[in-house]
Amino acid sequence: MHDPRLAIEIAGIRFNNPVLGASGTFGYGLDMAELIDLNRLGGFCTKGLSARPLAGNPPARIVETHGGMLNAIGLQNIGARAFVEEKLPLLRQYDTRIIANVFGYSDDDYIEAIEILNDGADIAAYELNISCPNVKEGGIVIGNSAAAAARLTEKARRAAARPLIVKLSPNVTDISELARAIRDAGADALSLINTVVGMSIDVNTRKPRLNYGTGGLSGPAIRPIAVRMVYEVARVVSLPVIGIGGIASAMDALEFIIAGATAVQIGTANYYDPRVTMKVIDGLSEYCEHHQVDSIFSLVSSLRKE
Amino acid sequence: MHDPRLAIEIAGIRFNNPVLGASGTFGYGLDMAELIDLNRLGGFCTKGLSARPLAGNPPARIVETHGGMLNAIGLQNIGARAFVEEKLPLLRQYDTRIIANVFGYSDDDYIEAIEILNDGADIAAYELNISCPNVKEGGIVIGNSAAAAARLTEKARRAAARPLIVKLSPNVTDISELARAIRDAGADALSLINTVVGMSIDVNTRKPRLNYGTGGLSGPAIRPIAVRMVYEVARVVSLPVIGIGGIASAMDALEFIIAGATAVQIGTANYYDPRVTMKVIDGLSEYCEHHQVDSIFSLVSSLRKE
Amino acid sequence: MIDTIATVERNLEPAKGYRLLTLNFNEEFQILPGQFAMLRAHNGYEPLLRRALAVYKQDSPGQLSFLYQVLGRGTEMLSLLGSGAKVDALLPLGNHWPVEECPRAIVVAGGVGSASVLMLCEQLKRLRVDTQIFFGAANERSALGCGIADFLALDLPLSTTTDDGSFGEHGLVTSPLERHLDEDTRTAVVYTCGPWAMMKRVAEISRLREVKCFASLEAPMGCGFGVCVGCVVAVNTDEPSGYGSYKRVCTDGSVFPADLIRWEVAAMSH
Amino acid sequence: MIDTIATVERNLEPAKGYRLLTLNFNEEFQILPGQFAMLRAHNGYEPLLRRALAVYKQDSPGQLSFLYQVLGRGTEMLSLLGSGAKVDALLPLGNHWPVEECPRAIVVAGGVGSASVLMLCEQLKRLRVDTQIFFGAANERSALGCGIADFLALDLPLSTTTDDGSFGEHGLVTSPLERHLDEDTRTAVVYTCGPWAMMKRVAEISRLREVKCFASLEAPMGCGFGVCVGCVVAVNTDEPSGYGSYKRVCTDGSVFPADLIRWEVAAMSH
Ligand SMILES: Cc1cc2nc3c(=O)[nH]c(=O)nc-3n(C[C@H](O)[C@H](O)[C@H](O)COP(=O)(O)OP(=O)(O)OC[C@H]3O[C@@H](n4cnc5c(N)ncnc54)[C@H](O)[C@@H]3O)c2cc1C
Ligand SMILES: Cc1cc2nc3c(=O)[nH]c(=O)nc-3n(C[C@H](O)[C@H](O)[C@H](O)COP(=O)(O)OP(=O)(O)OC[C@H]3O[C@@H](n4cnc5c(N)ncnc54)[C@H](O)[C@@H]3O)c2cc1C
Ligand SMILES: Cc1cc2nc3c(=O)[nH]c(=O)nc-3n(C[C@H](O)[C@H](O)[C@H](O)COP(=O)(O)O)c2cc1C
Ligand SMILES: Cc1cc2nc3c(=O)[nH]c(=O)nc-3n(C[C@H](O)[C@H](O)[C@H](O)COP(=O)(O)O)c2cc1C
Ligand code: FES
Ligand code: FES
Repeated sequence: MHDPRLAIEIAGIRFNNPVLGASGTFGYGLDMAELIDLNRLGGFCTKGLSARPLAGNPPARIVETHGGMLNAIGLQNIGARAFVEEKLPLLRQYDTRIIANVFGYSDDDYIEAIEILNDGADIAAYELNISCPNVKEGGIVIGNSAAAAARLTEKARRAAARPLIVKLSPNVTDISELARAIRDAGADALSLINTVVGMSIDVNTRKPRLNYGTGGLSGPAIRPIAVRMVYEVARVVSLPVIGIGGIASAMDALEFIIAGATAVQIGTANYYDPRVTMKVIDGLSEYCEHHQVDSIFSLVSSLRKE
Repeated sequence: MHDPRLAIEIAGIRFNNPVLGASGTFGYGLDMAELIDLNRLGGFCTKGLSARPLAGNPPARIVETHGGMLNAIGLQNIGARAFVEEKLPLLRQYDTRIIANVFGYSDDDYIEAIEILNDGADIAAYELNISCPNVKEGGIVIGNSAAAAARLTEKARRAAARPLIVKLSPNVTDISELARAIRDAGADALSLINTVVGMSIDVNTRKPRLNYGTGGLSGPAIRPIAVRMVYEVARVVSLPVIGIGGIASAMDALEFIIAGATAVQIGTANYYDPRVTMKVIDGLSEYCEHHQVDSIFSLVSSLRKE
Repeated sequence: MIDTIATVERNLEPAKGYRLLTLNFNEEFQILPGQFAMLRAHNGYEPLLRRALAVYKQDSPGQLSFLYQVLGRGTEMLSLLGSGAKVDALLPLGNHWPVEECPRAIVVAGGVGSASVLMLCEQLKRLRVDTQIFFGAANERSALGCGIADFLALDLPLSTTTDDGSFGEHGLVTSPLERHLDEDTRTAVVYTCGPWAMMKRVAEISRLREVKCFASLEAPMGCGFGVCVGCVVAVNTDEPSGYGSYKRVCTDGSVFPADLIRWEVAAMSH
Repeated sequence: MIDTIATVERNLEPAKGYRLLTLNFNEEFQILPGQFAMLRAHNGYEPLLRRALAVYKQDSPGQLSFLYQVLGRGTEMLSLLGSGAKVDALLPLGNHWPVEECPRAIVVAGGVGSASVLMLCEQLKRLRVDTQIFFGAANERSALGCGIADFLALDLPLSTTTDDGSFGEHGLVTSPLERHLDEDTRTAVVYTCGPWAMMKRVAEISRLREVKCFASLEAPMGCGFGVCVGCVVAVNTDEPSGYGSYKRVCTDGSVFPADLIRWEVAAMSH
């Protein structure tokens, strides 16, 4: 059932293929089970989980733009405890890697969430969301400062019973500087990019289209930015990198892999093409076939330059 | 012929309307004269002019992406001297504001270009391009560092015989910090944003689609990023702001104006809709009519929040 | 819920600015009144997101019709589809109108909200529930576009208003509703779908008279199947372990008891 | 050069993967052989940029036809246009094939490069210039798609090759060209349009035999009218006060003397 050429490993975790669902676009995984075969999926990241449930922002929370969308969900989630108790038991039946995306307003919040999640069985790794632009406290500041990000990474690394993936913000001058600091602080892998901060205004009401004001831009519009950042980071940091941003096809995924990503996450495309992850897996197999690639791993960081 | 409601002023320069052609997308103005009535245009920025002519980068220089395009032209230009001697005399017949966009690899290069341009008559202002991502030397570094940008601004302000607009890079963590430093250094106005650094890879050849490797992302894809940055800058800096990024209609332009821009520049849309500037001017008049706006200036920074 | 590719049978324009899109499916469906689909031109590039449209009619197990108003980029894109064109369709989505314990039904449709209640009216008729319909539109063209002919053909008590008086009674649809509820005080359930302001007013009118009311809400949708949490509406409950004090229109609704909704908050989104 | 909105008369598929698009204009044009237009679906969202297509035929002063291969997003979008659809068109663009001092003409068309030379052949015939055509395509289908029927109808000396031998001579179009130049050494001018590698080879064949050669180049275009400087090709001249050592295909070309082109550098773009 799995194409062996697509198997990859990140921080000691084996994935049947490099195609993961991105946090915030895959619910808690279960919601997708009716639409795709979760057993075929490399893995997925849960919606950002915090120590306590969060209600999120008032609507409007999303607005479409050209080639993408802005969101300001505000991390509405059921909380780490409810995830462990209510969702994990149901997820166990699927053969896929579950990555718990973790969020907090302060370092302590993050650690608390991680400690709760440590109790849950069958979580493969944590993904530290230090880069969510849609909450007023902590998040954005931590993600944009190398020092703050390193400090949190260090604490989280100590608290985490599982490999730690740190998710980078694209809203920075030098993403490789951030990546280096987070690597030095002990992260096991990096994922990037989170959404790019944007804004859209209804010119008739003269109000922001999102109740929160600004939001995070995702979708194909940001893909070139994401590919560039993955390339920059993979060049200077030897940690495994997971590429994210506007992926909607196998060709898109391959751009990231060639640029330096060992795996990819698909976000917004799940909304408008719910079976996109399956299509990308099939497309990667076809590419391997066509280009006589024995292992997708051999394509990672294979950009030719001359 | 001009709608008086659309007249605005920036740094003492009166524009018949707030619609300008963006640098690098309007040639030296003359190339557009066959397609639009330059006399109706608020103004335009020339292609980046350097002290000496530049050959630019080898092709491929442009590639289209979803909602936008990447370019790595490498500032091919005829040089400030040729502009003054060959283009300005021909431009004089048009009643529009000419802004000379200035570029250099070092502070000295910039100053030299400005000094040459000081000789030219009928240039309304300079726009300092400290943010071009497509040249290996200077540019990008200056634009991403508040200290370097302030230092160059100060020197350029001293050298410039005309108002100085500084064009900001979006590839930074905190654009308002940059804006403040540049204001303090004496800039008369700010324009933003320049292109966002991106990359696109041909997965069959495994080479970057642009010969240069990375390029600058422009077009509707980046509009939400640009609107957000204009809003952030206009909130903290009282200098006039010129909004740029993915504008393709009057509604798009109004987002920038409401967010805080006194004028706008239209770039990429000129390529696929060469008469877009004229359409935007007409659309702004219609909006004023419909919303009973006496002066477009009253809409600047008019975002409603509650 | 399945994700499939449908084929356009026809895409008629009953009145300018309104369309009736009929799709053929390879699958057979059992659609409950009030359910909707997420639609998008197959292989289209822009806009990205599918658009939510209520199932207006089920012509046969494999043929469904959608009535929609052409507003922005998404519905414009749908309006360009000709016979034979392919459409990405995710359906059936959402809960449905609860008719289980309905002694007497009052259906209030405003504008293209009518699209969500035609099947409800058909069902009520089938169930022989005493039903009164109030149908409001901006003007005659809009009434035609919103399917007034189909509602008339139901042969149920129907009262029509238009904002400009060009068809039926002059005024808002809430006026005859109020009169009706004041005159006929038998226990009833109000079902409403239409513009936010209208539904808010219908909810209030019902609340003041202690009449149970259900509303089918709209919200800009990212996914339509519960994963983006983008389509929420503020509700009166506070469930820390559930979806907080916001509920998803797509999967927790689109039909909600009107008294669950915090009509003042949610209004922000419109 | 004008920017206008044209109407699709028809959009035929002469062979799978190839289209012949005929547009009606409100304006009348005088198109010179080799000139092109930038086209895009009117009011389309994606892709953004117009696509460059050579004018294949001028059916009448207000009707032009374009022959194109469906490759990617842009040409795919054009292929979807039906009769009556609107197209944003900017034209005429570029210089043209120089035929002024041509004692004897050799036209070498490769693939859909044929689209750029049909009008040239018509012109040469009108001017009664001794003309030999070499027409190369991948296979029979491609030859049909690239308009072999129209070239045959010209009734000029024509030699056809296909890569797979399914039509005409088996092999590359440069083989009969080389043979011909070796056999007939009268002064001639070579005009070529086709894939980069082919034109490079044609240029070399001509250079070795001191035969003047002109090539119509392609490059991904941003604007088509000279302002983006995106479509450049590396040239042998160094003009510090002009457009450097790169020339714009759209306005300095698309037809260039082959010996001006740095074939090795520009190849990077393909
Ligand atoms: C469950 C559900 C069922 C629906 N059924 C129907 C139906 O049967 N017929 C019909 O005509 N419409 C229906 N709608 C509304 C329809 O989805 C919107 O009109 C459509 O998404 C607008 O898309 P657009 O691209 O044309 O407009 P946009 O360009 O996206 O927006 C145009 C205007 O419509 C507003 N808008 C956008 N999306 C929505 C939305 N989902 N709800 C409310 N306002 C929105 C925008 O704020 C803007 O003012 C339904 C919505 C939902 C949630
Ligand atoms: C002056 C000129 C005249 C032309 N005339 C014709 C014509 O008459 N008939 C015809 O079929 N084609 C012609 N072309 C080529 C045509 O413009 C491209 O095939 C078209 O732009 C491809 O667009 P797309 O969106 O379908 O493909 P894309 O998705 O943009 O690209 C598909 C493939 O084509 C390559 N490509 C894209 N644009 C160009 C380009 N402009 N030139 C070369 N390769 C490109 C890409 O690198 C990619 O490999 C002409 C090009 C120029 C510059
Ligand atoms: C509606 C929405 C909600 C998101 N929520 C989260 C989240 O909770 N945690 C997180 O790390 N990223 C979140 N993201 C970011 C995505 O995981 C992803 O990094 C981003 O959307 C870019 O990928 P895409 O372009 O494929 O969507 C969210 C994105 C969207 C669109
Ligand atoms: C091909 C191209 C060339 C450009 N050249 C310049 C330049 O020389 N100087 C400059 O300041 N900006 C240059 N820009 C940036 C534009 O002026 C503008 O800031 C940017 O494209 C965003 O606006 P848009 O989305 O409307 O294109 C260039 C942009 C493009 C697409
Ligand atoms: S539309 Fe995504 S959760 Fe409702
Ligand atoms: S395509 Fe823009 S300069 Fe040639």
